[in-house]
Order: sequence, then C-alpha cells, then structure tokens
Amino acid sequence: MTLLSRKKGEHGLKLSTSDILEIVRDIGKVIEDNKQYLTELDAAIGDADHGINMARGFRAVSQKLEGMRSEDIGEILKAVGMTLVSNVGGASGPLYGTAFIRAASAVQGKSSAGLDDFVSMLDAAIEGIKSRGKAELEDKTMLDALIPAVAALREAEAEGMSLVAAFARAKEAANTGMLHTKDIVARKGRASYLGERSFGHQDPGATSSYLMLASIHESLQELRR
Amino acid sequence: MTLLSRKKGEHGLKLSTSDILEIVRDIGKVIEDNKQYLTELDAAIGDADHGINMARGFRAVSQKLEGMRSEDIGEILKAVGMTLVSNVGGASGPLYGTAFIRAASAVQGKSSAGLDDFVSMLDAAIEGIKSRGKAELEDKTMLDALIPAVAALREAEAEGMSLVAAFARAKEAANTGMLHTKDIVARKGRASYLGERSFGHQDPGATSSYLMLASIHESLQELRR
Amino acid sequence: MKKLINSTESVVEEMLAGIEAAHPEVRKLDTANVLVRKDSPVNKVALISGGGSGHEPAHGGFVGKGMLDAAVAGAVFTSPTPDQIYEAIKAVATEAGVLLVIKNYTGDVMNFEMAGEMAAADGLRVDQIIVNDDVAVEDSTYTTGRRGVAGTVFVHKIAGAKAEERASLDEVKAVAEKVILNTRTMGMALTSCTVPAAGKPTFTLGENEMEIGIGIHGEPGTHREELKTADEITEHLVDRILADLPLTTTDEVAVMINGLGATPLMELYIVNRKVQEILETKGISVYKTFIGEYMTSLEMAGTSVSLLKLDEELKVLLDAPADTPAFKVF
Amino acid sequence: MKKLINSTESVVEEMLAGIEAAHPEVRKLDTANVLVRKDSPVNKVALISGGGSGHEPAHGGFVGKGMLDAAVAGAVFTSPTPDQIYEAIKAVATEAGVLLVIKNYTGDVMNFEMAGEMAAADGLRVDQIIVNDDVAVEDSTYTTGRRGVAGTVFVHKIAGAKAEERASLDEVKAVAEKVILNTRTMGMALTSCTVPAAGKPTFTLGENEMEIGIGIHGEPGTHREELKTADEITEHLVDRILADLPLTTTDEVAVMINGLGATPLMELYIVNRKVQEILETKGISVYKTFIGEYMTSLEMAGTSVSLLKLDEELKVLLDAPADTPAFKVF
Ligand SMILES: Nc1ncnc2c1ncn2[C@@H]1O[C@H](COP(=O)(O)OP(=O)(O)O)[C@@H](O)[C@H]1O
Ligand SMILES: Nc1ncnc2c1ncn2[C@@H]1O[C@H](COP(=O)(O)OP(=O)(O)O)[C@@H](O)[C@H]1O
Ligand SMILES: [Mg+2]
Ligand SMILES: [Mg+2]
Ligand SMILES: [Mg+2]
Ligand SMILES: [Mg+2]
Repeated sequence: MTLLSRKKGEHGLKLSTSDILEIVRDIGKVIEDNKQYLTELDAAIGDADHGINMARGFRAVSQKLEGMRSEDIGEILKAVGMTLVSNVGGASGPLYGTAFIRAASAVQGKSSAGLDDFVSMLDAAIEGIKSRGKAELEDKTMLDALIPAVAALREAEAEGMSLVAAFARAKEAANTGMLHTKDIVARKGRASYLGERSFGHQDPGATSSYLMLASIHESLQELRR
Repeated sequence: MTLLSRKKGEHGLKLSTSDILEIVRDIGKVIEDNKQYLTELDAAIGDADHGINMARGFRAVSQKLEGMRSEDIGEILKAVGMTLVSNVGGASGPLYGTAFIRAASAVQGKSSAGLDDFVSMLDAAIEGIKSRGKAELEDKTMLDALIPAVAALREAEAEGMSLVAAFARAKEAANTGMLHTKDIVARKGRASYLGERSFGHQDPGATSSYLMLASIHESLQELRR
Repeated sequence: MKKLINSTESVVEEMLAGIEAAHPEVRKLDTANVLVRKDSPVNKVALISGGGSGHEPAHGGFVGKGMLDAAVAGAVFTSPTPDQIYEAIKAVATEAGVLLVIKNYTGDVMNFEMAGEMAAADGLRVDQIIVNDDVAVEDSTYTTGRRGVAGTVFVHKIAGAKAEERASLDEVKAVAEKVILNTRTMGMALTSCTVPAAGKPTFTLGENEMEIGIGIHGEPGTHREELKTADEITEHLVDRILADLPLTTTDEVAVMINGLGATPLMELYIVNRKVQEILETKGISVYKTFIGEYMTSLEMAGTSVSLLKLDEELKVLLDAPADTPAFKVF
Repeated sequence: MKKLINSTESVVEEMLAGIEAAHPEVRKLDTANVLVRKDSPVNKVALISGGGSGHEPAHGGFVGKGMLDAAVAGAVFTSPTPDQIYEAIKAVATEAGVLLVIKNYTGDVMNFEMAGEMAAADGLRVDQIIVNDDVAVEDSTYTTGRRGVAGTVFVHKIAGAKAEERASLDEVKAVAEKVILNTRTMGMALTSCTVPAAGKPTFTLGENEMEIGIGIHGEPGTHREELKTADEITEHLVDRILADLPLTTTDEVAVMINGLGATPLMELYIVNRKVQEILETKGISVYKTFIGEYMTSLEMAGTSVSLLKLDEELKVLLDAPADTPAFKVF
C-alpha cells in the first residue's frame, strides 16, 4: 500500500497520484476476481461476455499503468479511459472508457484529489455515459448503480464526511441501485431485447459499477491504515 | 395360422405357398420388434441403421405380399428378394435381396416345399450372399449365422428329422454362429473399418439372420399346431 | 466445453490467420483484426462491416468483389473497439466515401460511431447505416429497438453491388436503407452456444424445449416452448415475419434460411420446403433462395428465416456478381 | 434427439423437396430420390454420385455445371437402392457414357454395381470408380479397404471439369483415378451424430474425450483419446496423411478442411492455420484451400483434413468453372 497524503486532516483527506494508481489497480483485481460472476449475470440477460470484456480491459489498463510516470491524475484517468475504449469493446467499453475520460477532464492537471474532486469526477463520468449511451435512470444499466452512488457522495460531502465514510455510503447506494435492477425491465442495451423477460435479473453493468465503487471504498480503507 | 399341408406325413412335411407367406410375414414382425435392438448393435460397430433398414424392407415386403396371388413359392420369394433389394439399401439390402432371389430359383415353379427344398434354398441364398459380398465364414457377417445353420439343416435332413426339429437345430447353430461373431474381428462390411475394435461386438447382420431362422422355427411350430 | 481451439484467448487471432491463409482474395491488416479486400477499387464507395466474432462466415466471409471492402472482428460476441474500426476505415477509405454497415447493438453502434468520428476528424467521408431486421424484438424508440441479424447479409450483398456500380455514397446508403426497410428475420434455437472464454453454455434447454426468437449471441429470445415439428416452427417464424412485413400476391421476395452453427443442412432444407409452401399458398413469389450458414452463433443449433421484399432495382443488385469466400454469384 | 424435422420417415423426401425449391439449377426426378442437373449437355460423359443421406451438401449440392449430373440420395447413412441409382443413370445417360463415383462402402459398391449392371443390360455405357481416401482405415485387400470420405468432393470437381471439357469416358475415369490416387483424408470427432430413425446418438464421448479417425457415419474411428489442442489434433491428422502420401518440397497440394456438421467455421479456420503452418514448414506449397462443410455426418462436431497432391492437369481442372449449389468456382 502506498503512502496516504494527509493534506487537510482526515476529513479533508486528499489522495495522491500513486493512491489513484493503487485504486485503479485494485479495481482491476476485483474485476478479475469477479470475471466469472459478471459473465454469468450477462449470460442470463445478455451474451455472456461482460466479465470477460471488463477483465480484458483492466488487464490492458494495468499493463498501461506499469509504464506510466505521471503526477497528473487527469492524465492517468485519461489513459485508463483510452485503454478501456480500445480493449473492452461491446457496450461497456465505450461507456466505461468515456466515463474515465470524462472523469479525467474533471481533475485535469491535478496531482491530488479530495472528496469534492471525486464528486466532480463521478458527475462527469455519468454525463459521459449518458451522452454516449442515451440511457437514463431506471433503464436497467450501470447508471442505476452509479447515479445513486454519486448522489450519496454529494450528500456525504455536504455533511462534511470523510472520503472513506463518503465512499461507504456511495457503495451502499450503488448496492441498492444494483439490486433494484432486478425489479425493473431493461430499456437499453442488450437486455432490452428481452423485454419483460429481463425482469428479475440483476444487470451485469450495474454490478461491475457497484464492484468498482466497493473496490474504491476498500482501497480507501487500506490507504487510511 | 394357415392350414398345414401334410403330404408325406410329419417328417416329410411340406409347406404350402400360404405357409410360406405366413413365414415371411412372421419374419417381418420379428424384424420390426427387433428394429431398435439391431440398430443398437449396428451403432456399436457400424452406422446405426441395420434395424431401420431391415424394418423398412420388410414393411415393403408385407405390402407387396398383400397384393400377391401366386401358387409359386419361387415367385413369392423372388418378389420378396426384389422388394428387399429396392427398399433396404445399404449392405444388407443387396445381400438379403440376392439371398431371397437365389433361394427363389431353387424352388422355381413349386407350390410346396419340404426340408430338402429348404436346404437347397438356403444353400442358394448363401451362394448368392457370397458372390455379391465376397465374404467368407469368419469375416464377422451374416454368413457366420447362415453357414452353420444350413450345415445343421443338412445334417438334420440326413438324420431324417422333421422340418420343425431341423429348424430347431438350424436356429441353435445360427445362435452359436451369431454369438461367435463377438470373438472375431470383422474383415468385411462397415465393421471392418474398425479393425481390432470390432472385437467383442456381435454382428448386426448375423443377428438379423439368426432372428429370421428363429422366426421360421417359431412359425413352423405354430403351423404344426 | 468441447472446441477445436488452442486457447480461449487466441481464437480470434488464429481464426483470422486461418482465413487469410485460405482465401488469397483477402488480407489481414497488420495493425488490427481487420480483413480487407485485396483489390478494392480506389474510386468506389468502401463498405465496412463487422462486429463480435462467433458469427462466421459473417463478416470476413463477405469481403470481396461485390460485397464488403473490410470486416472488423471483435472478440467473441463483443463489438470491436473504435481503434480497430478506425484502422479498417483508414485502410479502405476512398474519395467516394465509406459506408459503415452496423448491426443494431448498443456496443456496435457506439464503437462504430466513435470510429466514424475519429475518421471524420481526419477529413474522411464516412456515413453509416444500422441494420435491425429481427422481428423477435419489439421495435420501439424508447428502447434499443430491434437487433441486426442474418438480414445484414442482404445489405452487404445489395449495397456492395451498388457500390461496385460506382454509385455515390448517398446512393449506396439509400439502397442499403431500402434493403433494411424490406428485410425481416426471425430465429429459433434448439441448443445454446458456448462462448469460449465463458467455458460453458450460455443457457440450457431441456431435451424437449426450444427457444423462440433467439438472436445470434445466445441471448434469450421471446420465449421457450415445447419442441414442435419443423413445419409448425417454420410456420411460426414466417407468421411473425409476415405480421411485420405484409406481403401481397404481387410481391416477390428473396428467402434466406440461415443455420445458426450446428444445424445440419438437411434440416435447413426441410425448413425451406415449408417456407416455400407457405409463400406459395399466399401467392408470394420467391425470386431467389439462399440456404446455409451466413450469420451463425458459434455452435448453436437452430435457424433463422429472413425475407427480403424485392423491387426491380433490388433484384438486379441481388443478381450482380459477387466473389467472396462465403457468397458467390456469377 | 433435437432436430428440425417433421418425422423421422420423411426427412429425405422433405429435404429433397427443399433442395429442389431452393436451387433452380437442379431438379428432382419424379420417379426416384435423385437430383439431376437441369441443363446437362447431351454430348458429355455424365457423372453420377450418391450414397446415404446425412452428408449434405454431399452429394446433391454438387450437382450442376462442372461437377455432377445426378446425385442419388439413400435413406440416412444407407446406400440408395439399385433401382434409384438405375433411374439416375437413365435420366442423365449420354452417348458419351456414364461414370459412377462410388464411395468405398460395401453397400454403396453393391447397390451401384447392381444398378450399373441393370443399365448395361439396357445397352447403356456405364463405368465406375471407387473413392477410398480415408487413411484412418488400414488399406488391405483382405478387408473392405478404406472408406470414401470428404476427398470424394475433389473427384466430383476434377472429373466433373474433365467431363465438361467433353473428354471421353476413359479420360474422365483416368483423371478421377488420378485424383483418388493422390487424395488422402483423416478425420476426428468431438461429438456423435444422431440417426433420426435411431433417435439417439450413435456413440457417446466424455466431456474430455475425442474420437480420432472417425468416418462420416458415426462409426467408431481408430481410437479415443483425451481432448487435445487444435494444433495437436491437426498435427496428428496431417501426420497420418503424410505418412501415407509422402510429399516433398516440390509438391503442390489442395487442402480441404471439412466440417462434419456442428463445427463452427471459426474452429475450421483455426485448424487451417495449423495445416498451412505444417505444410509451410515442410516446404509443401498450397495451391488452393477449401474450408467449410462438404461432406458432413449429420450434426457431428468434428473435422476432416484432406490433401490432394496436384499436377498441372489437376490444377487446371480444379480451377475450371463450377456452378453448383455448394461449390462455385469462376
Ligand atoms: N445504453 C447504455 N447505457 C448505459 N449502460 C449500458 C447501455 N447499454 C448497455 N449498458 C451496460 O452495459 C452492460 C453490458 O456490457 P457488455 O456485456 O460488456 O457489453 P455487450 O452488451 O455489448 O455485450 C449492461 O449490463 C449495461 O449495464
Ligand atoms: N460383404 C459382406 N458379406 C456379407 N455380409 C455383409 C457384408 N458386408 C456387410 N454385411 C452384413 O451387413 C450388415 C450391415 O447391414 P446394414 O447396417 O443394413 O448396412 P450398412 O453396413 O451399409 O449400413 C453387417 O452386420 C454384416 O452382417
Ligand atoms: Mg455482454
Ligand atoms: Mg449399418
Ligand atoms: Mg457482447
Ligand atoms: Mg448404412
């Protein structure tokens, strides 16, 4: 685990570029560990490749990051996004890729990031996903995990919570949103072809989004130690 | 059951054309009942169609016989053979077809047949099979049931046995020959492609030959009643 | 999982190497998983299609004279990435322009669009059309709409012939749109496919079950039901198509009976027999019939039926020469 | 058993009706399960092949210009009967004569020979050749010898081209014999096929087993072994072929990678990649490669590799035009 930069005390905690690198690498591990699980969720209402796609993408990301020497978090996230775009494919590739690229612009030139930055990054990511994929909340996509998560993050920020605590809330909200995808019918993506038959199944993309947020929370806990 | 013609007393028993028709029809039933069994034997060392082929052939035979009015056993058997040739296909079609056609020439013009005629018919049938298929005893074919059977029949004739008793012997000999096909390696027909791997399996054609002889024996017993 | 492969990771690359070795008329780009036509004329609209792999011969098998200039191969069932598609565009783009033929899947649409934007930024003239022939899916502007399936091959053939005539990009696009407007497909499956990297069948059907309205990725269809006879199944497929593409006795159609991967040709012909009988009963003329594997779903057993309503222009273009590994007309 | 059929009894007749409806260039005889070429020239040697059904596109798919004049379809995996073959001969026989192309199976040989005798009795000029390309089976005069499998399609193509040139019956037969002498095939299976009327798979293989040296009727091969990689399997198949057909660096071959029914084209291409690599390593040139389903075994998963050693005459004939439902060269 890398050093944690405590620039403004625990609650105004800021992460360094190396923390961000650590977080992204941890996401890659979580995705790899859940490759089979995500693929099985996709088999039920899609084409059985979501875990495979994401794992391929994050394997490329971690190769890419190995060679990267940068103090610019924006630059790092942009590299992550571009790598996802050109290695994942399918629907999730352009969407997660765009998400990271947009998140990057929110922290362009910065070498540290606090909770406020995370809110901006996630906001930008969600806007990117929406404009690429034309989906909304309740369409049974990754947005159903991400939108509640950033709302929770913003709330936590307003309440002056710490980054870790805020991500604990975001993770919870993402989890609820992810589980809620079982209760709705898909209107976007491959599952939408199923119509009513998509009901009762958890969306794989919402699940990978939840897993990423949960991984960030976990990494933050590690970093705090 | 049709009437039994007792021209020369029990042991010189002669069968009428209608007896022959009955015998052929009974063979058809036995083949139909054993369709699955013969096909399974063929699945093990061939192409899983022997029972299907034979059943198709004998269904055509019984249709053919329905419309036939003849007192000539030769004519009847020739019709059976021709029908088999043009409905069975595969290896067994030309072989059994030729067998019946050749058997027919042995009783050409006759309206009754005794044990001596059966010996001639079977002799002719075997010659026909041999000349069509170029196989010999111990090649793991139908001949391994038929050749011992006709030998037994001839022996029984020499001993002055009745037709029924003679066919009881022929059936036994065919059964032994059929079982013996398990202990040899195929040199002719589709099973020969297997080489050593055909060992241990009972030949489907030897089995259908045995079933026909057993059926004749059964019919003769019925006819005697 | 029983497959003739070396590793689940290498299937696409090794397949492309095998295609390149088999068909001298196509070449694989060094820089990407893209098959291009070797002798693409420089003054004609370039046609590019592609998508996830696992649908062979689609789309690489349709690269050649009279059809596609390039086909981009993604991972199995996964749309190719924008950079791969961008390489394809750069490799075959002409002054006359490029038309991207995209099957209607969120992933394909997004990745192809991103590549189109990249190429447009380079000053290349790129347009696109989206194929959505699958009547199993309800058409709605609130959802992703219909999937693109086997009918896509009609688009390749006819737009390809139009481009070969040196028609303009707009003309090629217009005829492609006409094909899309007049093509409908409906499919069914007897068994699932297995995505190599997933290692097990995407779904399982009982010994007496079939999946109706299946797509080409092992995604569930409209419903499951008890296995019926070929005639009953065919009737259902054709009914679904005709409910959406009403045809009258003056109409002429092209028929495609597409095998999904493991269906013996024997069964496809049995299906065709019934399709022709139904159409004949309704007085609809069949101009041409295509039977075989055009757009598969790995080793799935099942079939799709496509009908394309023809006019004089489409007939001429359908009959125009094509010389590709998987589709030859002369 | 999951099949798109109406009844196990009607598969062949319904398939033939479906073929006739799909391909205007072939016609089914009213009197028999025979597909004939519609425009057979009257002054050329007529080529007839056939055998049990279940091997589609063989043989009906090869009826047409440059290949067969007639194909006789028996019951599934069952040689057609002499009267059916006789009808085929009568339908296409010419003054130039008839050549029967028979795969080496006891049943096929006997039924075709009987038909040939019937036709000869009518005064028709009929000759025959027997194809036995399968190296899985040991060649021996004491047994039935080798089976005829996918390599038969090379005989159809090349003898068909020779006949199209108006060569004499002896010349057509001679070139067919040359092809047979120079063709070898070796196959393997991952799964069994199911004969419709039998209702269940002919054999069963474990999840990790394959059958090496399989024929095209679900008959057992040379042995069973643990599933290996595509490259290892291909190496074994090619080795077996080359052990029987020694080739040197000056030799040129045609390659056929034949799918047995349920094998995705993707996998056939992966096999092809390795075949080409092996041949290249040995310095053997590949003149032309054919990939796809040519001689199937119902829904069996598996493949066969065929090599045909070429000379100048064979190359020209292989390249000659052919226009049949399943084989087109132009
Ligand atoms: N239009 C969209 N907007 C947002 N997310 C989407 C959209 N379409 C699909 N997704 C997400 O993508 C996931 C599927 O990703 P993946 O399986 O990798 O791609 P594909 O569907 O092309 O196979 C879905 O579970 C869903 O969450
Ligand atoms: N040359 C031959 N001589 C005698 N009997 C033969 C010969 N070849 C095959 N047979 C018999 O035919 C049987 C197979 O018949 P069948 O399955 O109907 O035909 P096919 O082998 O063409 O599928 C074998 O079991 C064998 O007894
Ligand atoms: Mg997916
Ligand atoms: Mg058999
Ligand atoms: Mg996908
Ligand atoms: Mg057979």
